[in-house]
Parts: sequence; structure tokens; C-alpha cells
Amino acid sequence: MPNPGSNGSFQHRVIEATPGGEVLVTCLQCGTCGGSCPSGPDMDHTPRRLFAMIGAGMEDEVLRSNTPWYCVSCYYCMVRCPKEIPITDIMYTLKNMAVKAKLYDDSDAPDWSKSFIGYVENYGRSFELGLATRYHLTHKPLRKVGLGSFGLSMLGKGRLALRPDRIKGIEQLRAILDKAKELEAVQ
Amino acid sequence: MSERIGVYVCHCGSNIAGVVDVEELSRWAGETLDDVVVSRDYKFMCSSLGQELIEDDIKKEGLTRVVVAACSPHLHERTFRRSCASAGMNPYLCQMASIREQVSWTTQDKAAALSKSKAMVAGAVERVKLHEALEPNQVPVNPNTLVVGGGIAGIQAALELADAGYQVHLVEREPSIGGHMAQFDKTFPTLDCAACILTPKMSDVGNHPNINLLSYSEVEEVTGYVGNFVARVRKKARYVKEADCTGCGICIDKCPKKVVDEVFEAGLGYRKAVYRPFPQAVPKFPVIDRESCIYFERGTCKACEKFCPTNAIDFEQQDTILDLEVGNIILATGYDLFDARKIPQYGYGRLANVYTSLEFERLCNASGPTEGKIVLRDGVTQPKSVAIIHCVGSRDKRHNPHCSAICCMSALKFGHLVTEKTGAEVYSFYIDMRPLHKGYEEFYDRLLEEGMHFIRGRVAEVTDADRQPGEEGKLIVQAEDTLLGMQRRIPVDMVILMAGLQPRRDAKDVSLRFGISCSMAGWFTERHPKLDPVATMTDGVFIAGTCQGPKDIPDTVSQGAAAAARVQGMIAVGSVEVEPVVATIHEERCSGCRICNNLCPFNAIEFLTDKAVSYINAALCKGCGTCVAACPAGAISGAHFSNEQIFAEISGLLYDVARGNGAKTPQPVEIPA
Amino acid sequence: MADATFEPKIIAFLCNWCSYRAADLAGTSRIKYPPNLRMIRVMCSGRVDPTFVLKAFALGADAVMIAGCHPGECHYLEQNYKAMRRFAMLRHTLRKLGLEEGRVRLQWASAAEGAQLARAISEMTEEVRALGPLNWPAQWSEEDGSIETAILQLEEEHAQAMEVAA
Amino acid sequence: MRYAYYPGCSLGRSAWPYEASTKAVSEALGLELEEVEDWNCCGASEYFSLNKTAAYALVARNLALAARQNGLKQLLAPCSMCYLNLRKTDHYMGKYPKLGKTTNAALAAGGLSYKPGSLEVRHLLDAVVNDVGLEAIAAKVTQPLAGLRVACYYGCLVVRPEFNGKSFDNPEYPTHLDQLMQALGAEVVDFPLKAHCCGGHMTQISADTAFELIRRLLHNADEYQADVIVTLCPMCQLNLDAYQSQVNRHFKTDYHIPVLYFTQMIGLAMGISPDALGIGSEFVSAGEALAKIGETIEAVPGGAPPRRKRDEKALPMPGQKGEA
Repeated sequence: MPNPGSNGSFQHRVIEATPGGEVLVTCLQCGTCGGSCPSGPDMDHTPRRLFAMIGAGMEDEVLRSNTPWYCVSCYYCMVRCPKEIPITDIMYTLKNMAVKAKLYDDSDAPDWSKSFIGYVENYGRSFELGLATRYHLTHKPLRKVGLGSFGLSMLGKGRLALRPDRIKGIEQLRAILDKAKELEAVQ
Repeated sequence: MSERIGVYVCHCGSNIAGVVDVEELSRWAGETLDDVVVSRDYKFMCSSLGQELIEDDIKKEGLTRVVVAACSPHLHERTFRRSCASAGMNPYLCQMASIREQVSWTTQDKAAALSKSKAMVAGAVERVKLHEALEPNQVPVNPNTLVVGGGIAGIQAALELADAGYQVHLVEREPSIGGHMAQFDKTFPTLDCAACILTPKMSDVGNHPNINLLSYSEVEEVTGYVGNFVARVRKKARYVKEADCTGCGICIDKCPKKVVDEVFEAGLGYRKAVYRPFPQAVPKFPVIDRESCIYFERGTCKACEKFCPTNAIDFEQQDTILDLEVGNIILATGYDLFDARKIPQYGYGRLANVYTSLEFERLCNASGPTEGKIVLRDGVTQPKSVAIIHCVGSRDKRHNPHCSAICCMSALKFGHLVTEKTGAEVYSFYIDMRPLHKGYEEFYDRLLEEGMHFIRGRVAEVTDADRQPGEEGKLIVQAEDTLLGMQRRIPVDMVILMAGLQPRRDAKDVSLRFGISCSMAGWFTERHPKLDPVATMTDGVFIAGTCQGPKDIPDTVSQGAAAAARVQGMIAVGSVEVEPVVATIHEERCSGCRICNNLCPFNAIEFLTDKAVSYINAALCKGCGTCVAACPAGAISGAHFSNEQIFAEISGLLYDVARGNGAKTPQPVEIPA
Repeated sequence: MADATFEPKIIAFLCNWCSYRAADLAGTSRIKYPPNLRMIRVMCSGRVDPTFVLKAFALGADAVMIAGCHPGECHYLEQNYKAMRRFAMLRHTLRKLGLEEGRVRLQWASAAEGAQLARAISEMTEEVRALGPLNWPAQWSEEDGSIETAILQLEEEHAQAMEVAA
Repeated sequence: MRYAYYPGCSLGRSAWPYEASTKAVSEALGLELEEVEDWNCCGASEYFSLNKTAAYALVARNLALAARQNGLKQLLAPCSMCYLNLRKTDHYMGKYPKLGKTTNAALAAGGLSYKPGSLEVRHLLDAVVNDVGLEAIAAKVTQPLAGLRVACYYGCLVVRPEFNGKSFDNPEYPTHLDQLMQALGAEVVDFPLKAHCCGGHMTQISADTAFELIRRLLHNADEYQADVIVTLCPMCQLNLDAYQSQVNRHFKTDYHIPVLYFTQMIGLAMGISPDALGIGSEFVSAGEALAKIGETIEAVPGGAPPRRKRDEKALPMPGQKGEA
């Protein structure tokens, strides 16, 4: 295992993949992030602890952690961190890495994200009804009924569409996204 | 006539010789460089034997110039200049090449190290040929001293000097001396009462025949140079005639106007419009605060004047301006407290029972607004639980990146006082506990024994939004307990914010006014962080206490005393040498364009209207050389850093550049003037 | 045209109070950096006359660094601001002569920043190594005018610029 | 005042009342909104979770389209998530050149490009308060919201993060919406959780987590006796409104706090009919709360939250100036 922080180490790769991530090494383990996090109590490790684990090279444990998936992107940690570490962005990096490494056993959040972007890639817009239905049918079949009544009242209030909109430039968008994915793979 | 140059290469034990082939370097210099008549290497050039080597050669070989390739000139330039002088050579005809700091300690490749060393020796040789003999100026030192700031640092410095028999002018911005220390209740770790140890010193200052105390005054301008400064001081109108006032305090009793005291009581108490910050104030004379006085606002009242038994009130009093001649200056201007409102998530200013550390000092203080009772903002309720939050605005890139140095200990002190006076539970939220000095760790131990709770984690927020039973009506302190790795919410009645120390808001202006430098943040810069902590780069200006950086009372007092000792040294010698590195204008070449006039921040350049040329006052010139570089006519020359000397050094440093003409030693290219 | 054997020669002007002390500190901290940079001590970065830089190029330097105290920390109060202003003009002039940006560098280094100075030296050395040799004296003598004429011309421009700035 | 307008997916459906009220109010306030042609979804936080490069490219397409449309310089978004994604992509593309280059390389595959900094991305609230101005708005108020106790709820993304220390309001304790509601005549409560999280997408992933976050907000607004929570983000509105009954069931509570958009409040104060503002489509009916302003002018404000009375012994609050 490479030394923490050296080229090729887990910490180094996390930093490389995060714009402005180089300040991660200055973390003083004060816990402001963990103290501020609204979903902190549900995380298996606090963000602070996760950063210590990253420094210690515990790649597998970090990428299996539910912590990044419980991040609600409220950015409280980021505006409070005394070292100005872009914590939310590091959480996105860890999610990207976990998905690539297929290590996210404690959460089905990635599948929610996948369902979401499936619509975006096909239509250029998100589609709440299809999204909720598809995701819940595959992951929470037992809650179908509850959702059903919720969805029906949403429909009743005119707050749920029956079919998705599609943008005109969907081909253009796909070309852009394909290129982006190709560039991501190279990095 | 060509010069006779001696080159001396130091081994510095193995510090240099371990990387640089010193024998080869010395051989090369002797054989290759023009005008080098002696070239030697030696184990330790700075030793007395090494110095004798140089002195002997000067005498026997008739050397006219000396080059020493050794350590940085900041370390031993003085040493080698002295040995040249003792052999009868002008000390400024010596030049050093820093082949230790710049070569052997920073380079691994031995071949590269040798070739860089050769370049540096060649540079020094080319340069030293053009050196001129210079004489340092001697100036007398005025034995009077100006001390700026009447906190404990300034008090200590002033008393040390005054007791030694020298005259001191002590200038303080506020109506009384005493500074922050006068606001404190107890002092850590011994828990001495601050007033008990400070007020005797304050009255010593007030009564000392050698101290001219100028309170409610500010230094507006400083001119002159080491040994001979003139400080212009504005003594603000007190509207009380000091000569007539007995300090009886009747005026204060009779004044009908009460306002919040933002300074001494830290906003936690009230004072009158005519006031003395606190009963033991020195001097004892009150001040009328023009901003809140009813007479100044509406033109009637004058209750103070009516009741004053000695007719000491004078509403017509004006500011007075004094010019003080002093030889040295000690700056002891202190710190400002970080404004806790800048961290809204801690609720200061919004949540009533969130206090700053300074407010809490006043709360504990027997002569404070609650007579020492620790109570909530309602003025009556004793807290049953108190949270102390460390590092408020400190160790934070968004505010002050530094550690404020005293908060950990103050927090322990507060913990003790809360426990002693109220029996409340105390929770201390810290990042790292730093009890660094004598007796401090023991004090930490004592608080652990007293049952204070320590939670390692920087507080995320303080809120009144309860979430679970037990939190209603409380302030909830939320943090990660990093030793447990979990979020905790502690409901408390009172929160104390350990607001950090930061430079005075006008520190940058003050540093400019006194011609010293300060850090980006505003801390005054010492001459050397370890070996010269109270001197500054400006001769004759010293610093003491927290204006230099956060520190506690013992360190502050040490610095006050140290600065006084340095000044006494200057006075004892009676005169001071001023480096002759100054700029001169050659009248015949000056076109009178006046470009240089505005460039000098020391006002050393004046324009002689009669001759229509500019002129440099050598006593004011600090030798930076900016004007030399800027003169379009090339009419200004900088002693010891002339264009020719620099050009020669460049050519020497590039001795190994292959040039078309194949010259072994480069021939300087003539630059048209 | 990166030449593997090319070792650039860089001349640096360091102010006595901050940057030269940063170099001292790099030494006492035993921080290693490339030996390509050769230092000249001046009292202040404000002393660095643009002709020093031109002279260094004329004598065969591949690059020049000017180092001083951080803005606001100048020992002479504000002279490094003058250095900064002058540097902008210098860079403009050098650009007109076709010199790459990487060949001159203004570096702030406080007396505490030995490591930062060493890093800047390493960066600059690599940058100049990638640019290749400048070989200014040769280039100028091959063309019509002599190097002295060029310097004279630049000096005049500089003087005019200073007059405007002052 | 002309702006490029990026409504975002939610405003087309679940937040149609926000769209309707924005349209109604912007016209009356003189804000000209020109919708970005053929805009696509901003990806919310989901795309960033899976593939950041594609996520930045997805957002950047909108920036590229907006920047070439009629030379508009300001891009307005009413949804906080969209606002953040657009602002962040613009900022990061400029701050991190590598990211800027990659993103533009992806855009090039669709024949587009975007130069960071060419648009200023702004939230609708920012434009209303700072461009139209509180005085101008107050002057248009015909039916002041007097007697209505409102909790101003900002949520996260409208004020956080700060990019280069810049945000149009304080990231911890914002006040723009408070000032706006005061200008409309409402009684604003000092809502301490005003910038806390509504749970975001956690309703879908871990309902228990989300419900607890929603409960905290409702509990606190209730403690302060707010008649209505005013918001500026479709996600916040959805979570607090549509899930309120589920939260009540989950925690055996009985909260009934309607959640309205700030644009609906402006509309009401300016005398626009509730219908035209989409009022009535909320899950928790606002009828009872709004009756307070419809029915009686002298409506006594509900009991203020318990605040201790100041007496002789009370110590001054920080910053309290002047006479005792």
C-alpha cells in the first residue's frame, strides 16, 4: 500500500478527483462537519472519521460506507469547515468511486440516482411519476400501496405529470453526455 | 590599479565540505579568477584561528579585498567585517558567498554544488572589486523613551525604565491604563485576583516621578530615526482640568445620563456620560464622553459643573498637541477580541445567554455589573449548566488562522469559577487542549478532578430550537464528540464563547506610522522570531506583548521587561551606529524631474527649489534603493548596492555561460547610462 | 525542443529582509531545490532596476526571478508595491521582445516561507527547462543591432513608463 | 430588468403553483423573464453522485444555451437546486481550468461551448429583493399580510455554499426573505432553523432520516406559532407540505402548517387572486391561515413565544446601545 498522501494512494486519488480537494490533507479532525451534519446520526462513520480513514488508506471500508449516500448536500459542513475543505464535493467523489468499484452495500441510494438520470438521459428532463414508480417497484415493493395513494393525491393536485416531456435537442444532449463519459473514463 | 583579493572557503566542519569540494573550489578561485592573490580553505573560518588567517593575509599579502565563502551573511558578515577592520582594512571591502545555506544544505548533486559554489565565489569576487570604503555614521541616543499602550506590557516596560532612572512618556488611548488585564477577575493558573496584582503597578505608574502619563491620548505621527525620534501626541480633551480635579467622583454621581459601557464592561454594564472606567483607574480624573453628554447634545445640563467642588469641569477644553523627543519607542498596543457575531451559528447577539469570554470576565468580577454573581442575562437566574466553546474565530481559515494561545487556560479558569460559584455542570468543547507553560498541565488536572466535562469536538452550532425532550427552553450545543465518533447535543443554560485574540483593527496604520512591518493579519513583526523577539527591523522601535502575537500575562510581562532592557542598553551606550547603506543624488546629473520625491515613504528626499534638484537626507534614508532604480537619469547611486556592483555580481554568477567570444571571465557589457 | 541535458541558469534578486531570509531558512531546514538558481541580495525588491534583469539576460541567463516581502509586509513599508508595478511594465516590455512569460517571475516570500520559496524555485526551474535555452546574447548579435542598442531602447521606454506611473 | 429564465423540471409539475405565482408576480414587479430555449434538467444531486464529468456537462449545456440567447447576462432560477448547480458549474469551470476544459470538450460534441463568467447566475429571491427592491415592493402592497405569523424558510442551497466567500445572503442566518415578508406587512418569527435541511431526496432513500428532519422544522415552526411557512424552493415545499401527514402519522403528531411560496405571498399582498397564484393545490390547506388576513384587520397576533420580560436587573444584550 502506498504511503498516505503519496502518488497513487487512496487519499491522493480522492484529492485528484475533487476540484479544490488538496486541502483535505489539512483536516485537523475537529468534527465540525460531523457535528453539523443533519443526517449524521444515521451515518456509519461521521465525515471526520471518514477523512481519517481516507488518510489511513482504508479504501474498501470507505467506499462501502453509507456516509456519502446519506449526505443530503446541505453544505453546512462546507461553509463551517475551518480548513475550507470542500466536504460535499468529496462526498460526490466518494460516491462516484463507490459506484465504479461497485461497493455500496449498505445503501440503495445509487439506484435512486440511476433511475433519476435514466430519465434525464432519455428525455432531457426528470420525470417524477415514472421515477418514483420505477424505483419503488424495484426497491420497496412493500411500500407500493402507500406510494400509490401519495401519487394519486399528487395527481389530483395537478402536481404530477402522466408522461415525461422530451427536449428537442435530446440527440445533442446525448452526444455531450457520451463525450463526457468518455472523458471521465480516460481520467 | 588592480585589486589584491583574498578568497577564503569555509568547510564548516562537514556542513559545507560534506557536499562541496572545498579544496577544489579554493584552488579554482586562486587559479582562475582575476586579481585573486590568495585562496585558502579552512575548517571553521569563523573561529578565532580562521579570522587570524584573514587578518594575517591582509597584513602580509597586502590584500585590498576579502571574499569569504561560508554561511549566510546574516550570520557572520559582522564577524568577518570586524576581522578586516582589526587588520586595518575598511570593513565594507569584504563580501560573503553563502555556500552553506544556498548550496551545501540545499543541493544533493556534488558536481552541481561545486559549479554553483564557483559561480557564487566568482560573483562575490567581481562585486567586491567595485566595493567602496564606507564609514558607519554615529548618532547620539536621546535617553527618553516613548511607551505606547498602557496595558500590562506597557506598564511593565515603563516601570522598568523609570526605576532605572530614565524618563518615560507613557501614552494610552483610553481614559485609564490597565488594559485588558484590568477587566479580568482571576488569573490562571494560580487564581490570583487580577486587580490585586495589577492595581499596585498602576498606581506606581501614576505616582512615578520619571513617568509622564498621557492617558486619553494618541500618537499621530513619528518622525526622525533611531536615537532621535519626534512623536506628535494628541491629548484629547477630557473636559476636566487635571490640575484642579481631586478625583472625588461627585460629577459622576450627579450625571443624569447612563449609557452602555462598550469598552471596560464589554457591553455588559453601564456607565455615566462623565465617567472613570473603573474605581481604581489611573489617572483618577474622569472624562466627559462628548458623544453621550446631554450638554454637548442639547446645550443644557451641566450638572457636573454645578456640583464640582473645585470647578474642574471645562466644557471649552480643546485637544492639545505635544511633540515628544525620544531616543527609543516601545509599542505595546495589545489586541482586539474577535467579534463573535461573525459566527452566527453560535448565536451571539441573538441568543441572550450566549456570552463572550470578556463578558464572562466582567460577570465573574467582584466589581463588575453583577458584583461577581454568575447569572443569566435576566440578571437573577443562576445557570445549572454551562458550555464553554473553544477556538471561536481561532484556528479557522475563514477568520483567524492562528491559535489564540490563552483560551484553553482561560476556559479552565472559567470552568473552575463556575464550579466554585454555582456548582453548575460545565462542558468544555475543545479541539486540542493546550496547557503549555509552568503549572498549566497541573491546573488542567485540577479541573478534571473538579468534574469539568471535556468533549473533544469543535461546536457546530448553538441553537434554541429544541428537538427532543429535555431540550425545551435550553440552549442546545451540538457537536461531534470526536473521541466517540458521534454527534452529541448538550442542553445548557449558558454558553461562553472563547473569542480569539486578533490584531488591533488599526494595527496596520500603527505599523506604518511607526515604520515597522506587520504580518498580513496585522501582528507586528519581530526582528527574529526566536533570537530577537522584541526588536523590530526598524532600529529604536521595540514591541512587547500581544501586539506581536497572542500570549498570556507571564509572557507579556517578560516581553515588556525585555523591551525595556533593550532600550536601557541603547541608552547606556549613548550612541548608535547607522549603516552607511544610503542613496545619494549626484546634483550634476539630476534633471529635477521629481519622480523620486514621491517614491520615498520615509520622506528622505526633498526638492531643492533654488537648485531645481532633489536631495537625499542621509539620516532619514533607510537604503532600500527604490529611488536608485527609478531615477530615469541614473543620477542616484546607492551605496554598497550600486548598479555597477550588481552588474559585476551578475557577470560573475554567470561565469560558466558559454559565450560567443569564449571569454574565460566575462567582460562586463557597457550599459549606456 | 526539451533538451534532456539542458540545465537552465536563473538569476534571482532577493530582498534582504524577507526573501533572502527565506533562502536562509530553506537552507537551515535542509530543503532541497534545484541548483540552477543563483541569488543576488538587494536591500529591497524595489531596488531591482529593470536593467538588472535585461543585463542578466544579456549575460546569458535563461530566466530571472525577483523575490520580495509580501505586499503589506515590506520592510520599507510599501516599496514592494513599486516593485510590483515595475514588474508589470518589465513583463510587458519582455513580451514585446518575444520572451516567454515563464522567464521572469515575481515571487513573494516572507522570512518564514523557506519551503514556499524552494517550491517556487523548483517550479520555475522546470518551467524554464521546458522552455529551453534563451541564448539571448547570440540571438541579438546574429540580428542587426547590438544588444546594447536594444537595452538602451528598452531603458528609454521604461523611463517613460515610470514617469507616467509616478 | 430582463433575465434569462431557467424554470427547472419541478416548476413544470410538482411546483406548478411556484411557476404560476412567479409569472403573475414578475409581471407586476417588472421582471422580464425570457425562458432558456430547450433547457434540460440540471441533474439535481443525482447526476453528480454517479458521474461528475457528465453532470457538469449536463448543467453546462444550459449555461451555453442561455449565454447565446439574445445576449442576456443574468440567468435567473427559482429552484434552489437548479440555482446551485448552475452557479457551481459556472464557478468551478472558471476556478478549476482542468474542469473547464473537460466540460467544454464534452459540450463541443454537441456543437456548444461556454466561457465561465459570461453569465451571472441568480436566484429569484435575490432579484426580487435586490433588483426590484423592498421599497418598490412595499409601494405595490394593497392588502398587507398584517397579523399573519410567518416562518421564513430558506433551506440550504440558496445561501450555501459560498463561492469565493460570495453569497447574496448570510449562509448561516439569512435575512432577505424575512425583510421581504416584513415589507409585505407580515409578522416574521425568528425561525432558528430557517437554513436547515428539509431532507432533500432522503424521502426516497431513507424516509426515516427525512421524516426526522421534516419533523424538526415543523416542531420548531409550531413552537414559534407560525401560521405559515414561506419557502423559495420546490423541494423544501414538497417535503414540508406533501409529507406533513406522513410525518404526523410517523411521529403521532398533529402539525397543520401550510407551506407557501414567497411569490404566492407577494401575490396575495398585491391583491392577486389566490387562484391565479396556485393557492389551493397545497396538501396542507392554507385556508385557515389566510382567513386571518382576509377576515379581520385587527387580528390579534397569536401569543408571542415565551420571552422573559426585561427588568431592572437584566444585563444589556450585546450591541445594545444608548440609554439604560
